[in-house]
Amino acid sequence: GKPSDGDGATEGGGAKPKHKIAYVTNGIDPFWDLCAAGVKQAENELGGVECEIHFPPKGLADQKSILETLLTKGIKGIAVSPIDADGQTKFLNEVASETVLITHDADAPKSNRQVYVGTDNYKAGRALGQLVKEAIPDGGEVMIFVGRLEQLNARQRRQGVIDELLDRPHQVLGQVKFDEVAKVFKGDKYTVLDTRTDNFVMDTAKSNAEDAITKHKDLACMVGLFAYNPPRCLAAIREAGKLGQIKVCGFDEDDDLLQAIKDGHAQGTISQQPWKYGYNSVKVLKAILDGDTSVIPANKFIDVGFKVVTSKNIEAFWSEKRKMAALGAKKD
Amino acid sequence: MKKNILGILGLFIFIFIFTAYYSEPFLSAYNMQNLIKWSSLYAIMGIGVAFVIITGGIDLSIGSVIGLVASLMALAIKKGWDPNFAVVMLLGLSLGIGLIHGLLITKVKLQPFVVTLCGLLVYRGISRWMTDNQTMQYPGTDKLDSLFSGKVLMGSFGLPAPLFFLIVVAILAAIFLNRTIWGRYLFALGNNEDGARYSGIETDRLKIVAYVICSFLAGLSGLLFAYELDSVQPAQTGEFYELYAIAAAVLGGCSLRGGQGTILGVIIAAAVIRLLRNSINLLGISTHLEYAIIGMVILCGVAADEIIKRVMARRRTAQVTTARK
Amino acid sequence: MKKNILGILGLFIFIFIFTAYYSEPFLSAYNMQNLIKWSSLYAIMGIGVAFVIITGGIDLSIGSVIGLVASLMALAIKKGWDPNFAVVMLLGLSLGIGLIHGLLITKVKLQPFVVTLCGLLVYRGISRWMTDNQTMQYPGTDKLDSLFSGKVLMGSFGLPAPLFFLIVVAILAAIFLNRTIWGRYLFALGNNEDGARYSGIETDRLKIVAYVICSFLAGLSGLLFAYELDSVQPAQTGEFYELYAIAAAVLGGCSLRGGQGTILGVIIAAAVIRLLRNSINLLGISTHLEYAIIGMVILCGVAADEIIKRVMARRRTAQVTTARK
Amino acid sequence: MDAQPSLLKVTAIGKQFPGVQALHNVDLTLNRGEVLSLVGENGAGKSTMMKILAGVHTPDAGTIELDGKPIRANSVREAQAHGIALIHQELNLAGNLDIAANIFLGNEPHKAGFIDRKDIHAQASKHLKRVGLAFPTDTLVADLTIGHQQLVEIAKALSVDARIIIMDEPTSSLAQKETENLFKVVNDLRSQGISIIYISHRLGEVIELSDRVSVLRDGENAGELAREEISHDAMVKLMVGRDLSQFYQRNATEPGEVVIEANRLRTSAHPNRELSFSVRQGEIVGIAGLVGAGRTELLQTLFGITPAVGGTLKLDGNKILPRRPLEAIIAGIALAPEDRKQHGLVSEMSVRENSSLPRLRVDQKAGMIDFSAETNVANEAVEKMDIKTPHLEQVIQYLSGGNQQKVVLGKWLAMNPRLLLLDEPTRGIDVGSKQEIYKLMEELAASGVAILFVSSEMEEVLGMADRVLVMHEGAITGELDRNQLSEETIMQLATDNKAAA
Ligand SMILES: Nc1ncnc2c1ncn2[C@@H]1O[C@H](COP(=O)(O)OP(=O)(O)OP(=O)(O)O)[C@@H](O)[C@H]1O
Ligand SMILES: Nc1ncnc2c1ncn2[C@@H]1O[C@H](COP(=O)(O)OP(=O)(O)OP(=O)(O)O)[C@@H](O)[C@H]1O
Ligand SMILES: [Mg+2]
Ligand SMILES: [Mg+2]
Repeated sequence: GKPSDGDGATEGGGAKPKHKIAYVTNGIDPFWDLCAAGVKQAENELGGVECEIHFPPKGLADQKSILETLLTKGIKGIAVSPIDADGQTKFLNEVASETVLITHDADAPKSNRQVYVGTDNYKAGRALGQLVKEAIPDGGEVMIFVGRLEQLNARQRRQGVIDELLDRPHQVLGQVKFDEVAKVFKGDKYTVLDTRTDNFVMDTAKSNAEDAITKHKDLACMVGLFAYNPPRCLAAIREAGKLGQIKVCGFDEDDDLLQAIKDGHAQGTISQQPWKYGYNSVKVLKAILDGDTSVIPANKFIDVGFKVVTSKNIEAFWSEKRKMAALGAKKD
Repeated sequence: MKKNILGILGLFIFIFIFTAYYSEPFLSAYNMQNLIKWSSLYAIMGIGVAFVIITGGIDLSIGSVIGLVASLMALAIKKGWDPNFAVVMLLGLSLGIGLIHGLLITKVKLQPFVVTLCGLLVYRGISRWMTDNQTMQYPGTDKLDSLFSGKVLMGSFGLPAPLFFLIVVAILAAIFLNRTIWGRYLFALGNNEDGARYSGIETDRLKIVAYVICSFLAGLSGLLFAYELDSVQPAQTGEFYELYAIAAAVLGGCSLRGGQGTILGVIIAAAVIRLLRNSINLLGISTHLEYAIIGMVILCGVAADEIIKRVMARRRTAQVTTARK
Repeated sequence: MKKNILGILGLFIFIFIFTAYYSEPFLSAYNMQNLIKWSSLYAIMGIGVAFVIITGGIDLSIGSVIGLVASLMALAIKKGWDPNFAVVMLLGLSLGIGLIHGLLITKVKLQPFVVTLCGLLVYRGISRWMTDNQTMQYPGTDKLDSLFSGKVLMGSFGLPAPLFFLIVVAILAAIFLNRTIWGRYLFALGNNEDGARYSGIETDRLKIVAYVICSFLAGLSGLLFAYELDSVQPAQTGEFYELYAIAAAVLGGCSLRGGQGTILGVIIAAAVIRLLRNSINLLGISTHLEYAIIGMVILCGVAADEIIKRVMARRRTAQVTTARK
Repeated sequence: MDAQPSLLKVTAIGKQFPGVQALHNVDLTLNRGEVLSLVGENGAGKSTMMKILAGVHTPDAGTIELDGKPIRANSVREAQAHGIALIHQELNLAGNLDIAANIFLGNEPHKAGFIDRKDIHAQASKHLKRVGLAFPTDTLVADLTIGHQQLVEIAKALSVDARIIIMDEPTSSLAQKETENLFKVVNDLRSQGISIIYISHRLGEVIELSDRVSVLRDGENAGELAREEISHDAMVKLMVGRDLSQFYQRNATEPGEVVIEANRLRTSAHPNRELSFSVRQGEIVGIAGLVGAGRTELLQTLFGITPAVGGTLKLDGNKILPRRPLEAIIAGIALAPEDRKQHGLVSEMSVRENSSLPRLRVDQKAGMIDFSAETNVANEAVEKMDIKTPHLEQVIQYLSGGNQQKVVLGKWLAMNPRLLLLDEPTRGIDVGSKQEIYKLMEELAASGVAILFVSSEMEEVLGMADRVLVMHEGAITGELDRNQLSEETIMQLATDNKAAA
């Protein structure tokens, strides 16, 4: 049934029963553990909610059956990162009819989700492009590394980087036109050579970076779009003896990358501050369940923003991340 | 050839009752519908691979065939093909894949493991390449959607479409295996290929048939999964499914040495695997442990089965001894 | 036992020359170092599984063992264990895993495919659960880092550490297989287990040894990969590696029917697989096609090998007939 | 009798397998330098007893004494250490290894585990010479024919310095010449004081070799015969518990039309040899020859297992050249193969399923199995062939060899073949069953079936064939009518000694 506003309040005496909600990711990834930290933070700080966290191991089918089970359990609110928003719309509507549904990380704009907690990955990509420009102000060859390009956020980021480097006009999120993969984009100063995927296989991620260094003698900057990509690029550069010669710009907040930023081996990274996803998702869900719909903005998009991390703000950022990581690793 | 399915049935009943006892919503109509749906999907794959396993072979490419079919279906719709035509073509393609496997195994005499391992890599690669690794959907094909993933209401209980596919597949498969001469031939050749050949069985042809059936059912599963999930990730859809399918077949009583297996056993085993996942989620066990639990249950199931078989054999010996006295 | 490795060597040389011709930087020291490094890592896994395959078995759990060892190593460092002690313990754990596999296969008489498939699931689950699925690194263990992933300079050319591990492993393995009685027993039992047993060979014990060697080398690979990648994703590290290891073993001339295989062949085959990936990247072929190309090359390699073998056998028969006259 | 204790004394051995009590209270003694033959029907427990001595099986009850001291042979190695070597009934070589490696398998001369290769090859060639096998020691065993593999097995047993050598049907795949060679070896060993336990269903060999005969029946002792008591009839009586006529003699009838006619047929094993022959209705034609003469290959070619590479074949005047067994079967040809376990049966299927296998296709209803027809076929086979099985659902591997062979024959008789090919039809089969099979061949011939059979057993060829084709290295070197048949002529032709023939 539909969640009623006064669900717990009607029970007199004792502690108010907690809202049972769930936070569902799109897979298993360290990124999600930081999000989970935010979830726990919110649970502790806000009180009145109890959140279970699910990492679907292998794709869409697992995510779907997890959501089904949550409905079976009668969970009151769900925050999900849809793997394929378009394809899942129908099912998400089914979920939304049974419970309070919000999306995080990736949106399903056509569905009846109440709100989307996320970042503008295209904008983040452009910010990343900015970092590249700072890293190699005189221009040069740039290569992009990513796990899988089938993910919308990966493509948006990539497009942001390319558009920024080629000084193209800004595109609007949701209507971004994507460039072909197997193509070289030559701008005035910057050339975007290629995008290599590794399918989340770590050794492939590293050997892709190595082979790029081998192939392109004049490679000036390597851009890693998923958390594990920049450290692999750095390792390859280090082994090639080209530290500092080839710049690295990254996404997310892998410790190796942060160290490299601190040491001056990498230019910087774009952090989505994943814990904010977790924190905000729980906060919004709790508010809605408590009957407070004012948290939902008109455009149904809560932008948690992103942070550009460079050597300037690395210390502060890293200590925050450490704090959150410790929270995420804590077993209940 | 008669194989007791009591063990696996007992396991199913045990986990079922256990979960029902500890999780109140487990028995809700909604959950049962889902359980039936996923079990049916897994069972169809499992039945396919059971055919191959009965011949003493193996098929590791199932997951990639599922991914390929799901990807190409989306691609066909995107290119504006007639969806029904696409379905027919893709089922045809699955048959073709099975045929190629069968020919490589029987005529070039490559090992099934190798052929289908390469298939696993190749079909996945082709899916990614042809779709440019784009996630895709199945827009504007509502009829197919309700065919492959609709529900048939029985009162308030909605029977999921995959169940009906499973029923048809299972009945046909069981009849084929147990009532037709070809089924008998399959068991015979799985048991002793030379012996079967010397009895006038066209072993090569039958093996090819087994691989064709397996790939066909994988292709059918591909369509069912596609419409169940309404979306396909070319690099991911179907990944690992071959292992679940093989696990279901083995847990369901098929011997990888060939010559043994029942359809009912495979169906129950597929249901056990899905039931376990359902149970893990409902009981709130860490999802990180999911794999470990499934692995342990399969292992214990198979080990228990083996030990029971041995005890039974010993008991038979004891009977003989008594009879002699 | 003598197995021609000419086919796979030819394939290697062909791809090597082809890539060198079309990609100028291919022959650069940096690229060669990388190629050697990755090939060594894959070859060590491949050698491990070759032992098991020679006995007629299979090990699907390699990738998960790699993931487990890499995860636990990081965990141990995090918990402040002495890193060297941790290394010893983890290699011991790998031995233990192999022992369990071997015992389940020989004593409980479960099928290798089933045991190690369950292992694949269980160890992966344990990795995720014990580490709470955190990505982890290996801080403060520089000595181990240079041991497992350092370079030894030969002039300007840095020989990667895994190469030395490979050399040691390969020499020991080759001696074991070809010069010692136990190696001969492995081949014999892989071909005809009963026959070997009737000759007084303790087949069970030897099989266990094979699984122990395999898991041990997987564990060693786990450490090498861990330090090569400087980080571990418990859910992902090592995933799919068993398939590459098996592919290398099979392409290198091990028959899954048992009784056949050479260490050199496996090493070359592992190098072929890595060379292919290197080549795909350097020639700028879409990474989407990677799987498809690797799969096709393995398939063609194995098919060509089979056909050559058949032609040779026919020729040998002719010779035997002639010799008798 | 003897003051000295006998070399080996086995008392009250019992052994059961799932579903079978293989041995019950069996006693056995063996003296030094003695050849003890062990005879008994199929499934009497001979091999089981020997496997116990060789440490392959552990007995459930009983004691084994060697030199008067009780021993326990819990493993093959221990048995070998006691000086006991066993030549197994089934071939147990590793085909992927060469001859030398096989001879020394489990017994390699080694230093700290490292194999001494030179020594192995040098010694192996010595042992090969002894058994009369002239192959290089680095020949792969998989490349040898069954008969040659059998010789390697024998060489292997000789390679260990055994005091007791057990030979479990060593001649089942050997022809006359190899057999004679083996007898020389046996006599040699005996004169060196080595004791031998010899198992064979060829009673002629037993009479020729044995110092003493011990008989097993249904897993129990059935009696013993001293040297002077040994005779065909005496052994048979103890084995089967009743008298059997001396030896089956064929009553030839006038043959009818030509059923099969081969004209310059060439098989793939010997593509340079042309084979021409014919078999007529009601005729029983034997094929004799040494091991590897190409007899099996010929039958397999006729049956479509390995298609002919040239020449023509006519069945009832119609040209056929079967490329697959099914084609041969449809044409009316049936083959009871040499290797029963590997080719003749589906060992984990029941008597019913085995005996109906080829027939299913004929009785099918649109692909559906006609279960009642199937049961009829099986019942008929069991009745007609007098197959001893508790019920139709008995798994065939639990039947004795003779009964298994009867199922093989039964499944083909259900097909009413025009031409019946029998490859070593009585290989490893006891006298009782042999007689029945001979009788059956006779009946079939009388009903108009043409029979072509391969046999390495001279008595069988002489006793059963109306006409004999003798083969040598893939060619037919002679054709003998019944009145020309004699052991010498066959041997001359089989060794291609034209001058003498
Ligand atoms: N490993 C086994 N498992 C089960 N039953 C067995 C096994 N080995 C032998 N038997 C059974 O034990 C009985 C004795 O068999 P055994 O092989 O000793 O007979 P045998 O006298 O050697 O016969 P043959 O003349 O056919 O070789 C038979 O009924 C046989 O089916
Ligand atoms: N399995 C095999 N592998 C290789 N060559 C074989 C095989 N079987 C038969 N041959 C070849 O075919 C020739 C004829 O062998 P075949 O078995 O037909 O002889 P045979 O006279 O029936 O001997 P046997 O009495 O051993 O059955 C042999 O010389 C051998 O070269
Ligand atoms: Mg015997
Ligand atoms: Mg023969």
